[in-house]
Amino acid sequence: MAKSAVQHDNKKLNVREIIQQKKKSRSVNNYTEKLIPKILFGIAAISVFTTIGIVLTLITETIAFFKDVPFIDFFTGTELKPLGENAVFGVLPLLTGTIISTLIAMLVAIPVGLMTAIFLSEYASEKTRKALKPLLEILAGIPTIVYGFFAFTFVTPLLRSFIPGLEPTNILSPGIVMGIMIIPMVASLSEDAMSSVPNAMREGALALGATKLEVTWKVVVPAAISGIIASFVLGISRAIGETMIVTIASGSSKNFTFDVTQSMQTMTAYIVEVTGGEAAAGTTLYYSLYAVAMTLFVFTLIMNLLAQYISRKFREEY
Amino acid sequence: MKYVDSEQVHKKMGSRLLANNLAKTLFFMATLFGLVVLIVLIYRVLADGLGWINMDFLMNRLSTDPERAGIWGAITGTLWLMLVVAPVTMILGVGTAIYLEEYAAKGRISSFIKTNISNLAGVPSVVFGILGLTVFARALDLGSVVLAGGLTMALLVLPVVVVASQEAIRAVPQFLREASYGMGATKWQTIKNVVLPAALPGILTGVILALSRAIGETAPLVVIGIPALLIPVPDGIFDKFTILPVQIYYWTIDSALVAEYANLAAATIVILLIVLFAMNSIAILIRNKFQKRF
Amino acid sequence: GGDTNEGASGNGEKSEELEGSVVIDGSGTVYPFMARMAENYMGEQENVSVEVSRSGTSAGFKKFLAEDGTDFNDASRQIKDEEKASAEDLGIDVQEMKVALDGITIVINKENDWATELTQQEVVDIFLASAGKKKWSDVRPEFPDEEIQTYGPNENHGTYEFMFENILEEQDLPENINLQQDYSTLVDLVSKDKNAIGFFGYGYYDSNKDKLTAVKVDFGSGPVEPSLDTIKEDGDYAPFTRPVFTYLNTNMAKEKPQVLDYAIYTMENAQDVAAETGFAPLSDEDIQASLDALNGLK
Amino acid sequence: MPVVTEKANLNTKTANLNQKAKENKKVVYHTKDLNLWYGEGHALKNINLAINENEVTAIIGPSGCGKSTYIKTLNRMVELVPSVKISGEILYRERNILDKSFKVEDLRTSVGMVFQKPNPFPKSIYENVAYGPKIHGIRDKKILDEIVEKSLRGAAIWDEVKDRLNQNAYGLSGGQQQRLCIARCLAIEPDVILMDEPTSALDPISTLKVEELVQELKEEFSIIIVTHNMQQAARISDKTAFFLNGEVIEFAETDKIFSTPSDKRTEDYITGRFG
Amino acid sequence: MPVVTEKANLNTKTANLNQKAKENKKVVYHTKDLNLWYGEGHALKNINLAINENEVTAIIGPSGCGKSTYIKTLNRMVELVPSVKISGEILYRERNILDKSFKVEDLRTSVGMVFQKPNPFPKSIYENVAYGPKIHGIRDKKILDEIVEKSLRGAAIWDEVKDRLNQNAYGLSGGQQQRLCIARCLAIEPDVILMDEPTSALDPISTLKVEELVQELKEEFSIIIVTHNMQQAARISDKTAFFLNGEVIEFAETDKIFSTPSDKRTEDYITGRFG
Ligand SMILES: Nc1ncnc2c1ncn2[C@@H]1O[C@H](COP(=O)(O)OP(=O)(O)OP(=O)(O)O)[C@@H](O)[C@H]1O
Ligand SMILES: Nc1ncnc2c1ncn2[C@@H]1O[C@H](COP(=O)(O)OP(=O)(O)OP(=O)(O)O)[C@@H](O)[C@H]1O
Ligand SMILES: [Mg+2]
Ligand SMILES: [Mg+2]
Ligand SMILES: O=P([O-])([O-])[O-]
Repeated sequence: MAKSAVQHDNKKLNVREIIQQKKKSRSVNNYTEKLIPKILFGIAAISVFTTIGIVLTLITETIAFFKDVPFIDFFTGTELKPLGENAVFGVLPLLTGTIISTLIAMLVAIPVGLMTAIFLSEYASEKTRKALKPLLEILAGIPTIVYGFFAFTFVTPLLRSFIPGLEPTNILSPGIVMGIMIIPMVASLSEDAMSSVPNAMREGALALGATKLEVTWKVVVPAAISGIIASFVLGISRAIGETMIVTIASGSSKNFTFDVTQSMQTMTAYIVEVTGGEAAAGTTLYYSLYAVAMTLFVFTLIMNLLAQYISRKFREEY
Repeated sequence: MKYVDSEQVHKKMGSRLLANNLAKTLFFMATLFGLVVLIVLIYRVLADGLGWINMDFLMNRLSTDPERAGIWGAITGTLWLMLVVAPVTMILGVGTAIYLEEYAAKGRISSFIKTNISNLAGVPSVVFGILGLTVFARALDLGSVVLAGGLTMALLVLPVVVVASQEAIRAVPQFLREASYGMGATKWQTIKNVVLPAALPGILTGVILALSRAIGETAPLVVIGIPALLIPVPDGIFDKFTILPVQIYYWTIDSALVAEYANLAAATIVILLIVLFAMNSIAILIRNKFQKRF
Repeated sequence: GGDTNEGASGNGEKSEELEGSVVIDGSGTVYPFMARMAENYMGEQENVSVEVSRSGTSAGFKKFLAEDGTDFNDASRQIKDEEKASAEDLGIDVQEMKVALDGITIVINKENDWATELTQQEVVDIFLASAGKKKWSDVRPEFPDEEIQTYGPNENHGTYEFMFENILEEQDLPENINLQQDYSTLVDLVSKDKNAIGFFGYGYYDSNKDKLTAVKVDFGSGPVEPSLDTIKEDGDYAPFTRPVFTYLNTNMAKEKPQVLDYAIYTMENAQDVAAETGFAPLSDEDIQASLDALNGLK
Repeated sequence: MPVVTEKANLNTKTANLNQKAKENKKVVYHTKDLNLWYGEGHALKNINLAINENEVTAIIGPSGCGKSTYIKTLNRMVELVPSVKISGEILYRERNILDKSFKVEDLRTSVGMVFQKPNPFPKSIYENVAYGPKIHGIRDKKILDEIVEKSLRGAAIWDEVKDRLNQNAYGLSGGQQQRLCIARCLAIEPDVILMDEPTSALDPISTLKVEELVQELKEEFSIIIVTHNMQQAARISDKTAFFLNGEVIEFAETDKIFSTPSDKRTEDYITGRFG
Repeated sequence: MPVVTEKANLNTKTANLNQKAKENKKVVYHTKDLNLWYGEGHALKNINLAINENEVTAIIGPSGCGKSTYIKTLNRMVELVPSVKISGEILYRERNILDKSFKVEDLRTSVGMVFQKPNPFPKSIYENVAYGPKIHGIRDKKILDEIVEKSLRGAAIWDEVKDRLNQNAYGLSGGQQQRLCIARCLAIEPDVILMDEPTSALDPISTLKVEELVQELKEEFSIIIVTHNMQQAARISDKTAFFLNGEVIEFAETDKIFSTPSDKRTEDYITGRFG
């Protein structure tokens, strides 16, 4: 009786048997099954190797650099003259350039980005939000070289027409344009943070007779503050690493100054300048690339870790 | 005793509501600010560049003479670059995502890899350029050819693909996996035949977004080294090349010498933006088309 | 001038189809000349890829004098002894090819209507730290009481060295001189800064006459305007005149026929292209001397 | 007496009951022919209710009958839903709050609200209570201190939190959080307090405390409370309104509703035959 | 006969029943002292069951009693939950499937499974059915065609889909999808079919079709079916096991369970007194 299935199969085709046969000839299959995870692990490891690779490359060459130029001189030197016979390597001009351009960018991106986020999250109707957000995303997707072109051919001449002392290349214009570029990032991350504040909290405040502004400013923003700050920190990290806008629009003078109407060089622009010109291996100039890149890497790494830490540590507990 | 004097509250309410309305206007203007810049930027680029776009501009090789200069070399270079970036990020990105989502025990190693990937996403692109210069162009002695640029760019956009693929794989419902296992399928068979096909739209969206990021990047390739004048059109991955953003870069800085170069740069920007817009539209189409599958 | 070389290619080997690459780096001054040359050449030799970069004479020599270095290095000054020595160490045979004549041109902003004529000494003083000419009025009392902003190419460039060594006689440049990598940036900066004064090769002035004014320099016998006529070897602008070169790695020329072919092509067409790109052409004898040397490499 | 003249306006079947209810007390809320739609959905239908001062009015009815909608209409919180359309009149202290010229912020300052789920702000206990007075312009630290203490005492939670006023409100238990929300509401000294199922998220002991509190508060405030717990309505309210499908089926003294309801549906609901 | 020697091993209260059940038929699954934990949660407690060939065995019990867990243990799908720990033995055709050396893929090839919610792959109908044979190495298009037709006929859905085999399975109705899943399962000609509430997501007519199908399939296969629908168990099964809190309370002929249950709890459950 129990044989009925088998009998029936014998008439036409017996899949069970075919499968059994195939199984025997398929030790290959087992092999793949064991091999695949290893291959995939290897692939995943590449991402790790990349980071390690970056760090190791930077570190070894940076060490070579510090054999030529004392550590202290590099980080306290206000003079940077990388070319010629009497080269001097002080990174402070680049640091101030980077920090000032970042500051200008954040002075634009933080208020405008935050206000945009508030408008989208608290004031705009669903329809308006749906229409505006993709437009902001376009702004975020424009290549930085285009912003560089815009800064150089439009914003700088515009600014010069009402800031008389503004030099043809200056840190102000690329700083502002960088800020514009970062607005969408700050806006969308902050908006995410504010949207995740539960409505119950808004209702609680509204029921006390608070105006929308008071609800936003005293309840929603404080509740979303960690997400908002994380968006600022990521924006800062982005500004520090931004290259083409400053390369094109800020010139390459290595002045140690705090005057935003002047040309300054950032760490990123220095790297582009030096690799674009001479970078013959083995020279101090060549190693200086790595020292600067390392400094840049450490800066942005700290910012990224900080952002991760803030959003993890201060995750809202409502 | 009454602390809250409703008369007072009522009186002040007017100014509080005014403040609210002012703030609302201000917030709205801030939102418009970004959009106004977008419009100005696009208008400027179109005004400067549109008149320069024609068949010759697209199909001509580079020239120092603005009247004859074209971007065929940069277009071809961009395509070759993508031909390297696409498969490399696909394999690395999707492979990593599969490993993390399907194989890795949720322990130290996987969280270490994850942290790494999110940090990789924050490394400035110019630093990737240095890596590419040191490792691919110099140590592997490839020179500043398509392959070296492509590998550099692939690593740069890797996190985008990994994260998108992870999300896509995670979104594949468990019941599909169970159905496959229930048939006696092995893990890899299940992944290959069920999980990946179902996650494909999400993965593709991620890949397209990564490519559109790669298409717009300038700094790493400038660092690797692209000659200011390169007329030949690349024929393969071992040729020197230039790409649209780098061409824009050179024309922008050289516009001080030859004013028309600014127009060429703007025209190239128009082409680049069209390409990016098309890619993003495709990504959105894919996302919408396959969104509600399960 | 694509057709002119038909006559010049008397050697008869031109018709041969070549392929491969020619890699050129070096002088930014020579770049416009070399870029045009390369473009013309590729009009004839479709399959040869000529790439031209412009990292500056000195920077270029570092890339030229290296293993697997560049084929040519353009130079706005003559090769230095150290560079020759390093070539010898590496076993690189270098062939000097003088390609044209250039004049260091002192440029000022279009709005600058006072310093259009300066004596050679005044020019030197402006660019000399020890002279302490910080304001225009320090140069001449009737000039405006405003700070001079000096500009020039950076140390990667032959032009910097020519200025520093030949014109300033190796004395210090002022602290605040604004040194740039790209000539385009220099042109832009000077064209936008009323108090600017800068220097670079004549070609960059020539193609930007609408944006810049060239200072007429008085070398003792009245102000001389730099022009293709005056920057000849024995012309009136001679003190600021200099030859420009390209240096050929002859090992490469022997290995790669397209490199030698390109070298010969360059010399054959140097006079035409020079005129088009803002250089004074060489004499026929100079050209022939180089051609003879190149033909000897075959 | 104005009450007498007003009677003439009432033309629903609840008119008689409203009339009785007003014999001793002033009317604080008077809803007239109120209709409300969420888009196409007709959520409130011809509501006519007169609610008295210094009483606890309970609103009961099965889920989805419109209880929350009604109570949220009383402080116009319902307008946060974009698709809402309203017709009719709601007189609060004889002024129509649905009038365009009526400022919702003023209304909400006089009419406090306590929600189903405790929703303290993620701030300190002190800041939670001081929030209302502060936004209404009270800056003086001493006055604020006094208000905070008085409100917390009023909400019967002072003793439990007086030593940790600066700690985050999220450290409190659910029941404490709910009483904190009541304190927050008391701090702006409202005239009416609306409560939407204030005890549904609480354990029995916390519920008891809140119920006792409601009893005390009615000495000073008028309270309208939504509850799905009929025992609760019976225990604490003076009047009860029974809602069904967006209509008021019956509105009367609580004793009467629970002993001799005049509508069959009310009886069915109270005896648990549906809902 | 091996059956006789095996009897001696059985030492639970279900022993007698198992014994009777085996008088005519071979045992296909023999669970011995099975215990299963999800982390700390003891989900299956000392399960002893012997399940016969060519019968329909129903598993009933209130929600959370461990029905799904048990059935998923039979093809070791339960191991997809990382925290699972198992002790005891499950003999399938006299081999212990919990043994390390036993390949789950082999087991699952012989033991098909149909899930609560229809879960076709987002592929064509044809590809859904051909999936199993393909992964087991059958590439020949003609054989595949035959298998697909045979399986779809076996699942009583051939006539409904034969004209649109290349259309996506998501275009089918829920009931059709579930029969497609059964066809997919039949395509690899399993020995046993496990079904976890296969009709709970279906309308009554589709349910009826699936129930009829189960009756037909038992001629060829052994079927274990989890159901929370007692009428269903009564209608289609030969034996029924009643689970409660991870234990087997009673296991017997379906007729007996539903007419004269020997355990009070079984009776209470069947008469609807709890669950
Ligand atoms: N935001 C909304 N949009 C559309 N319809 C809504 C909305 N809120 C409530 N409704 C509908 O209005 C009707 C009344 O809802 P309401 O929340 O007032 O009921 P309720 O009596 O409070 O019920 P419960 O006891 O469940 O809280 C319901 O049919 C509900 O579906
Ligand atoms: N993945 C899991 N992790 C932890 N515990 C689980 C898991 N799955 C099930 N359980 C627990 O194991 C017990 C048995 O669950 P199981 O799903 O087997 O019940 P069931 O009888 O199928 O119930 P239902 O009729 O609701 O499907 C339950 O207490 C359940 O909470
Ligand atoms: Mg409600
Ligand atoms: Mg179950
Ligand atoms: O660029 P240079 O000609 O000055 O070397």
